[in-house]
Amino acid sequence: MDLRVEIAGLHLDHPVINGSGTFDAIAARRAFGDALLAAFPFSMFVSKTITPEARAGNPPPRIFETPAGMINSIGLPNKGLEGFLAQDLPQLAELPVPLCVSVMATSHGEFARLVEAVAARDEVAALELNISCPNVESGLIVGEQAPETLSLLQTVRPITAKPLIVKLTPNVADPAAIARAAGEGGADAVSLVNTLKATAFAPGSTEPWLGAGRGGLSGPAIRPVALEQVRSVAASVSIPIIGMGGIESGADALDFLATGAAVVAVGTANFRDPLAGARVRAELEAALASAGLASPQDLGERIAASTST
Amino acid sequence: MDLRVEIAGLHLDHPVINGSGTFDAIAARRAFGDALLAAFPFSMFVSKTITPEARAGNPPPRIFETPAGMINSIGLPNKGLEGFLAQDLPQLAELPVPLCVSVMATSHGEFARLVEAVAARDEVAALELNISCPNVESGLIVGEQAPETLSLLQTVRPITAKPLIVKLTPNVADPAAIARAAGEGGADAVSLVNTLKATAFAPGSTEPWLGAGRGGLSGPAIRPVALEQVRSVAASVSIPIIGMGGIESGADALDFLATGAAVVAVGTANFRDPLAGARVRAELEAALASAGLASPQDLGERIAASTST
Amino acid sequence: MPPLTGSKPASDARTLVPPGRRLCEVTENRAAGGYRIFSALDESGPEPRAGQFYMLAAADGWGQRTGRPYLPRAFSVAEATPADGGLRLHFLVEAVGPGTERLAGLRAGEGLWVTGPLGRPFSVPGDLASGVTGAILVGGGIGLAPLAILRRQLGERGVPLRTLVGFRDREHSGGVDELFSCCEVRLASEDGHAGHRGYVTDLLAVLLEGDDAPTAVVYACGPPAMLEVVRALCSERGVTAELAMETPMACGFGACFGCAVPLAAGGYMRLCSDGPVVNAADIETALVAGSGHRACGR
Amino acid sequence: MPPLTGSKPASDARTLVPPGRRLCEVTENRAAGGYRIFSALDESGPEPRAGQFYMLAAADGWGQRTGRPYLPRAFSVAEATPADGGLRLHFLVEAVGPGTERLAGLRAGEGLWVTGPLGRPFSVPGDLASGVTGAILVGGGIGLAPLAILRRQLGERGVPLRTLVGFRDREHSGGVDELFSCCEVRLASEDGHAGHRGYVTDLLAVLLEGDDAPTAVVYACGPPAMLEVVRALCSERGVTAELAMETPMACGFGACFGCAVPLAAGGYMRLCSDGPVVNAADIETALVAGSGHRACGR
Ligand SMILES: Cc1cc2nc3c(=O)[nH]c(=O)nc-3n(C[C@H](O)[C@H](O)[C@H](O)COP(=O)(O)OP(=O)(O)OC[C@H]3O[C@@H](n4cnc5c(N)ncnc54)[C@H](O)[C@@H]3O)c2cc1C
Ligand SMILES: Cc1cc2nc3c(=O)[nH]c(=O)nc-3n(C[C@H](O)[C@H](O)[C@H](O)COP(=O)(O)OP(=O)(O)OC[C@H]3O[C@@H](n4cnc5c(N)ncnc54)[C@H](O)[C@@H]3O)c2cc1C
Ligand SMILES: Cc1cc2nc3c(=O)[nH]c(=O)nc-3n(C[C@H](O)[C@H](O)[C@H](O)COP(=O)(O)O)c2cc1C
Ligand SMILES: Cc1cc2nc3c(=O)[nH]c(=O)nc-3n(C[C@H](O)[C@H](O)[C@H](O)COP(=O)(O)O)c2cc1C
Ligand code: FES
Ligand code: FES
Repeated sequence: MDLRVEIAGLHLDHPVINGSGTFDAIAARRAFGDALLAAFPFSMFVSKTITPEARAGNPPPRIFETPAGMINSIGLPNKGLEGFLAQDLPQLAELPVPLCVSVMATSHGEFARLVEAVAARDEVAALELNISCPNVESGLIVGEQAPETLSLLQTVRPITAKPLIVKLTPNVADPAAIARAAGEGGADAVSLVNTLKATAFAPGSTEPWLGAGRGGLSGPAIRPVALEQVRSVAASVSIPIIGMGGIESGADALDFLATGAAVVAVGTANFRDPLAGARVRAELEAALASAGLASPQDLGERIAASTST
Repeated sequence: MDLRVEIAGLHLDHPVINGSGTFDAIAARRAFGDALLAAFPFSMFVSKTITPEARAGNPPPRIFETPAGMINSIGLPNKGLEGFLAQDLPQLAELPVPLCVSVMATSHGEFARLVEAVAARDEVAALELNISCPNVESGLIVGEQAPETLSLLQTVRPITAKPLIVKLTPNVADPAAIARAAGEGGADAVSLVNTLKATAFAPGSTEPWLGAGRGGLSGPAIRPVALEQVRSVAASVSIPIIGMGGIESGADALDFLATGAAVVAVGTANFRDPLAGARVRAELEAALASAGLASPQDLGERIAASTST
Repeated sequence: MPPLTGSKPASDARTLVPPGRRLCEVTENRAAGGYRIFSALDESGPEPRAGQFYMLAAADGWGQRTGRPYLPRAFSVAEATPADGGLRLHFLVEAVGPGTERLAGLRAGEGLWVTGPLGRPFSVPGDLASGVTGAILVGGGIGLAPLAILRRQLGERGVPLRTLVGFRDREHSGGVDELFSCCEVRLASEDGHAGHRGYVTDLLAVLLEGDDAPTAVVYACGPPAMLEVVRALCSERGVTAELAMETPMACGFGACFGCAVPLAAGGYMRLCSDGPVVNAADIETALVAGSGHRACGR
Repeated sequence: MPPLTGSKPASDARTLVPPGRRLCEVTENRAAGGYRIFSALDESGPEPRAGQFYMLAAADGWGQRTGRPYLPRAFSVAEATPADGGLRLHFLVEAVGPGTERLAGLRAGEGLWVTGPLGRPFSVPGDLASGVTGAILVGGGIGLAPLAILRRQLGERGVPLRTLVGFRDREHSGGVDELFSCCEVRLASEDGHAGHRGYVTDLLAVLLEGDDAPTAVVYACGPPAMLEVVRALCSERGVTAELAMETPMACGFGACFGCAVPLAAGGYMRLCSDGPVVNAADIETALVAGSGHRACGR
């Protein structure tokens, strides 16, 4: 079966990529060696979000298992722009797939600096803007406000012709409104969902468990919410969608494609199996075949046909 | 142990009630007889939401099981105000606990009509306003907009001195802002969370499963999200909170009380066991004792002490 | 909701059920053709009436497929036999998903959460229509479950009855002997390996041509497509029929309104409390969306 | 992240591991004092080094407590023995929650998902500090697991070693004999039922008073409170120590950044890939929030 997809000008071998921050290809290669490259599970690699300056991340504990999911409050540990470009980028460039770098900042100026420096590198095929962050100037969370999202895009869009993907937060009443603003600002695609705001208490105590007090929920528990947000965004924008949230199997991936995503990302499931993405891809191929479809495009056409009648 | 709690002027025997729409006491009594009344699991009974006119509800299928949860798209079937008052209220009045009636309408006038007619009945101890509904005049979802919530409260608050509880929707960026508006409008308490917007596909098909296309997610899967929303609302309002979302055990209930709820509600867990509420209450008693607390109030004081330092 | 038309039993005498689920011990689990029969000892529940069901959940391993099953599963009781210390309840199961898989894998000695018996049972023929003396039982595949206990309960009342049973193929036809021992059964099978080659509803159509058709009521249980043919046949010929239906259920005791079945008069009934046995005249169709997940018998 | 100080082994020669989890068959599960030892046949993984761990999940029944366990669980390998068709891996388990309960209940023939061996192993004494010739192994309760294989691997290299083991009480002290057969072990128990009445760290303190202390390195594994005492003792006396630590882990291969342990130099390491064996001089404290869930040994 022909699983190739094109999204935002990127040509991918199949529709399964990783969620930012859920697969460190450098650490994984250190553990698994070059066998990992031969069996690389994703058709594009999305880096963990980087910020202008290095960050140590949040105090432990950082994770908590919940019914069919987990909460994380990792706190974006990263080497900062300079460290990333110097140390990580050369290693990520050795991966057998295109590279997308996820970036986050708290002001337009810093966002612009990141986009400019990262987009300038040939190793980088695309950028993802993680907008679940406050704008230090307005005090508002960028991804919760359509005007903030639009104005951020207006700042960074002119900087590069490379694909810009906007990663939406699910913690809003109307994700489609944010997606429309991203599209209006010139985003090439949106990806969703990021994690749902969540917290947990230490078992048998009345104290919060996480070192940072709260974090974000991911995994199968949130899949029905993610699927609904993808549906609502797909019904509202024409730019392509990268769908994620609790995808564990090819059947799950098919649901996201059927509801309007062009590409799917595997996140938390990678923690259960470093090659979860490869299994999802294989199962998706089988699921498409048994739904009588010859390619992901076929599915898109079937949906278009059924919604236009 | 003294489990009594006082909330919004209501004196309850213990802090465990039901979530609206998750326990039909009339149908349950038909199945289980008066033994149900003797073992009644809740310290207050919250009715399923009623609307001005009768509603048949959504086409089937209406439910879908998800990882550690379920989606429902019931569609508020109910007999309407007149039918409720004539047929259901006399039967609900026979329950051994105070009665709270949940109401929903799509205009201020209709909301006022419901509140007036329901509050006038002696059998009714309190009202819950389900605001996950559109305002047909503004077209906005009341519970997603602080100004809409405030203006609704300003309409209905003068009508009755009985406790008004506002049931918040979790599908917002900032539930605390809505809770503040409810408090400002004179609400006596807020309850949260209602269900998270969600959808699902029919297994092995590319069609949505639910007759209505989408619905709301409940159950343990959403507990970490509910707990975070309760925390954020508790940090922001002084009116009491009824916390719910995936509560299955006394330990879960304790988490909600520890994060700032005065009362907890059991919803989806009732479907697994008609007496789940009674078990939660018994386990909560044990959990409080093993945390060295003599009553739910003690917990409240411990929290107040730890946050004021 | 509009009142149910048709012939609701005069006295809706339900058996009162202990509120709350109770833990029962699994006593047996054996193969029966393409299905399995498992049994549990119920120490405190009342005797079920034919057509009633229980909500079941394994005490361990519920949730094992990444959090599914989460809700309990509805099961018609296939037989209830007095036993030392209570009643032995027998259930017929076909593994079609995580819940039925787990139940089909129960081992003797394991715990089973049980709520029930729930819902409206089959009516006694005399309560359904006057002048009716006999009964025709029509079962498809795993739909046999409630007919086994119905057959016995009607037999004990001396109601003359004929039993028609349909199966997909040889592999799925086992278990009949056990459940319908000492009872005349006419078979249909889609593969023709036994009895009539075709559907069980073909046999029913022939019976309903007979002169004594007006003196019988039809009791049917099976997949939606089969029930729909039964409904249409009986409606055409003015024969009273009760159908034991299925839909996805969350609670089983009227709490969730999840089990809606469209009524002929408009609106919906809750199948768990207004059914699962419904008068064929009350419903719009037996082909309820979401209920047709098992392609057995027809 | 600042570079790790202390004595990282000169060549960080890791064993390459097959990417992806693999299904292994459980071959045995038996009681060992207060714990259980279960084994599985690994057909394709490399031989683990002492201190390394595997991420484990039962093939069935994972998720059975309303969706937990969901993530795999980290387990130190206690021993790895050549077997027909591969390596037999042995794990020591204490049931403290849904994941360990399920693993403690594995039956021979069941499937076990395995990823590993993962992480940084214990170093060879000579790589850690020059002039060092011997080793002191300090284990508390279930912290014995990695010391068993370490003892064998160091023994094979002819490293002279002394082993100190602590237990809570009689009930928890079993299993030592098996894991440390033909090896001299000094015991401490909090209830005094065997060996020194008190903590195993008391025994270490005495040993570190001895003249030969500077020629030994300390390898320790056990609960955080015990490790912290070991860290402080060794730091005071300038003795090199490696600690096998624990924190909650989601992935075990560096993907999630969930397993942060504070570094003495500021910032955090990922315990799964920079550990789980850490040089005591590198960390700020062994009392890492979230890691102290098991009150064994000390
Ligand atoms: C009154 C009554 C009596 C019954 N009696 C019997 C009996 O005697 N024997 C017997 O074997 N069965 C009986 N059933 C059917 C049985 O309850 C279902 O087969 C069972 O609930 C399926 O659960 P599962 O987990 O195995 O499969 P699921 O996967 O939950 O469901 C199987 C089917 O339901 C749909 N479905 C799939 N996924 C979901 C989901 N996530 N949420 C909701 N629906 C989904 C699909 O159509 C699928 O094919 C009865 C049902 C009712 C209502
Ligand atoms: C490198 C390494 C090696 C290990 N080796 C062994 C070994 O050889 N033998 C062994 O028995 N154990 C070992 N462990 C510990 C083992 O991995 C944990 O005990 C196990 O993960 C606990 O899982 P659980 O489901 O049983 O309990 P959980 O309930 O998941 O956890 C138990 C403890 O973790 C915390 N906790 C409780 N709930 C949660 C939650 N929802 N999410 C996160 N944390 C929670 C609490 O402190 C609780 O007491 C090792 C751990 C590591 C990191
Ligand atoms: C441990 C962890 C770390 C994450 N880090 C990031 C990140 O750095 N940037 C980002 O945009 N999303 C991050 N995410 C969100 C995921 O990319 C993904 O959007 C989310 O987890 C939902 O998908 P899933 O349920 O498949 O995990 C992280 C998620 C997890 C669980
Ligand atoms: C089947 C079902 C029906 C519900 N009906 C209502 C309703 O009529 N009114 C309302 O305010 N909430 C309704 N809810 C929401 C619950 O009261 C509760 O807020 C939510 O389910 C979260 O709690 P839980 O996870 O414990 O179920 C319903 C929930 C379910 C599952
Ligand atoms: S299954 Fe819940 S009302 Fe019928
Ligand atoms: S456990 Fe995931 S990075 Fe260490």
